[in-house]
Amino acid sequence: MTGTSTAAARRLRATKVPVLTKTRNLDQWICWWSIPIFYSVFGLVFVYLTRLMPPPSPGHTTEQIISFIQLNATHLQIGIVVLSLSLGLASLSSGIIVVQMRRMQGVSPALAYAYLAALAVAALPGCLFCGFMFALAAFRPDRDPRLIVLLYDMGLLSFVGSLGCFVVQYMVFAIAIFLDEREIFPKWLGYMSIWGVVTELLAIPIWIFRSGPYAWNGLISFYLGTIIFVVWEFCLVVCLYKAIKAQPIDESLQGDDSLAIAR
Amino acid sequence: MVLYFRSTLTYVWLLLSALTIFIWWLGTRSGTGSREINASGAVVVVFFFACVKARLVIQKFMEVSRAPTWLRVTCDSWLALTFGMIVSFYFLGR
Amino acid sequence: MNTTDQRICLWLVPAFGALLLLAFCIFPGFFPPLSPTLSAEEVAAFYRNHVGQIRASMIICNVCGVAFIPFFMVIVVQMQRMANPSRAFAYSYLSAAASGATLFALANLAWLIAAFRPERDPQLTMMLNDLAWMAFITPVGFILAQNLCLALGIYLDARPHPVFPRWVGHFNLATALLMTPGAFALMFMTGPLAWDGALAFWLRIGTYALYLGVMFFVVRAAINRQASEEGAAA
Amino acid sequence: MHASFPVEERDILIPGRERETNQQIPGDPSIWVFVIGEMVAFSCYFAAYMWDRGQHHGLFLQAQRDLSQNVAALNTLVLLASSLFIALSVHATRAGDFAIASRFLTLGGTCGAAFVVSKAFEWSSKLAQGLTLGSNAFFMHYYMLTGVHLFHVLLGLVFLGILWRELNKGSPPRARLMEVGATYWHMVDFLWIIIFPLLYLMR
Repeated sequence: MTGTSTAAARRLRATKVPVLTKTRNLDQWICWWSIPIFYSVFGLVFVYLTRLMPPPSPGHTTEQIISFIQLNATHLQIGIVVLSLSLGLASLSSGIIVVQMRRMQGVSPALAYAYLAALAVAALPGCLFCGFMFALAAFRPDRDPRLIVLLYDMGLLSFVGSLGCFVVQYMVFAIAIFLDEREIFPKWLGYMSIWGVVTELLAIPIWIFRSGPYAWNGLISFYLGTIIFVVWEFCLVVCLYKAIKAQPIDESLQGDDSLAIAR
Repeated sequence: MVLYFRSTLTYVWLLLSALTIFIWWLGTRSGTGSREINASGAVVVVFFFACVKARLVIQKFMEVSRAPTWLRVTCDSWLALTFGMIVSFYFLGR
Repeated sequence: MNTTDQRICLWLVPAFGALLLLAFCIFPGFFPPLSPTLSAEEVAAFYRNHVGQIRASMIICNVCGVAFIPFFMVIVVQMQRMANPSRAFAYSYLSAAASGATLFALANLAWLIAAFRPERDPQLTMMLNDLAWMAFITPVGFILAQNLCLALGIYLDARPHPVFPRWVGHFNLATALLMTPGAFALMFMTGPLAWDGALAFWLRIGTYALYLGVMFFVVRAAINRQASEEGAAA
Repeated sequence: MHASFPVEERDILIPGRERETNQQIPGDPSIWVFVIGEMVAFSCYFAAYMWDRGQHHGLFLQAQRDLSQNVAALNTLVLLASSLFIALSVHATRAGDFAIASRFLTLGGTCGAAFVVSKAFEWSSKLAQGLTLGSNAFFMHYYMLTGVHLFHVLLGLVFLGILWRELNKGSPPRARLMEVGATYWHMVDFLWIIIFPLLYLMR
């Protein structure tokens, strides 16, 4: 690795670098800032605008579901417009994590790609699908009540109950952190990612129960899972900050592909 | 290999196993059968000893007894809070 | 270079494959596969009567269904080692694998949503059931693209010792061909091309299971070769 | 967050060196972030269980009779024995007896595997009786608590496998890694120590 990469770095340093990239890791910092921005928008959409977090109860009667949709129709629509516009920001956060995972030593890019692919899967059934189901319901709230209930179920169950993609995401992230010989991320972040896997397992019963701690709005399946997710995401953002700060300047100038060839 | 068993760990393990058998005996005989043992009293005793067992594992097997104070305090407070939580929920929910 | 991570991803295949096989066997609608000709009431009754098994099976699929992604990414990494003109095929393979997994996740959600409220209007349960089966059986295009990219990559691999032997390329093309009939389940209610038919269901599922099994050993051999090549170079 | 002790020195094992000094974090601080987090998470499951128990008092008492207390007590003893073996394995590693450490590790792992097998039998017998996750509130908690715990046991077995490779790789193992693995394994043990009376014994 070292021979090729220092040669590549020297070559890159010799060539004229455009003005913008002279700022160290500017691209990564842009991506990094997208994470807090995205999650603020995400919180605004789901907590305030659409009122889907905390989720309305799976035990609601048809009348309650219809009144939830009818009373919130405008809120839902505005919220989902904002979500449609901003969900792409989530891709930026996976981009920067992939860059950092590829810096790891002793790990092939397979895990980074798996992370990328798992989140590409997750964006649809795990987030946007929910928004679209509620958009459909809010578009014609006077639809047949049975259809409104169906859309309500499809929306919330896909949102809380898409587990596999996140299991893969957490799992490959944890494996990568444990195998990394360079300590790009601290090991405790790897352990915390195992909690991530556990929270996904704790959401299994939402497919069965309509009340209690393991329903989709329950103490454990929803609240504990969400708290752990928020803590994990916060730690991830902090660790990313430190990782980018600690990244040597030569290395940051290397292209993604030259890094892989050097491997 | 046998030499290694001549360690405090073995005694700790013996104590843990004895306590397990004791709470199993107490737990399975309380609230049922002819020789009635007071169920709520038994629950308190069972959980007290369960927490004692957990503390033994933490202190001796996990070697927290030689760890910094903050870690010892954290583990002990968790045990105390868990015990308190379980017992108070038990009496509140009856 | 260390190949531990690739080996871990490789061994996820038998681990999660066993769980998925279990889920496949638990599902009451696979032996024989549920017929598309059932009436709405019959479909609703199927979900009412077998709700426990359907949930158990589909929850396992939900958790494990996407778990082959790390394995496909190992294939991507191996494709990157090929002496191809560029890495276009490897990245295309990555993208196709992600999209294919998304559709499987969608099919799974439809099954589970149908089982969530078995008392739902039978017409709606039937629609969810149709959605699930169609999303499960018909979108073979992504698998075709994956196999095609891999096969082409193998044929164009100019290395003196290719990453994958050439027969793997033929094997991938043959698998792709055998899975093609699945797409026609969109238009047939009965016969071998319907979603419960011999071609669209059994041939497709059987081929894919065999494909994963063979590729497990093929990829393992490729990782071993990588380890020895790079060990010798170092 | 990071350790105050010199990592390099502790990573290299000095035979015969016990960890006699006080005020050291067993293993490394990372694993304790995990353990403490798990403690908090499991407290939440316990609280949810106790809350539902208060709501459906009679149901819980009735449903609990379908469980086998004796098997669960035996499980506890098995897990305690495995903990002892793992603790002894760490001691043997510190003393430089890697072969013996590996043997203790195998014994501990065997006990852990026995626990998994017996849980599999317990679950399948309950499922055969028609008692599933969806049966009632008690069995929901029963399957979730034992299931999440079982997941930790399985993960622990993977961890023990990694330790076994570390001990048998030829060069001296990293004592710190052994301590981390042991800490994880004991955590699985003491969580079960609480779960056992909670599910099986509380009348």
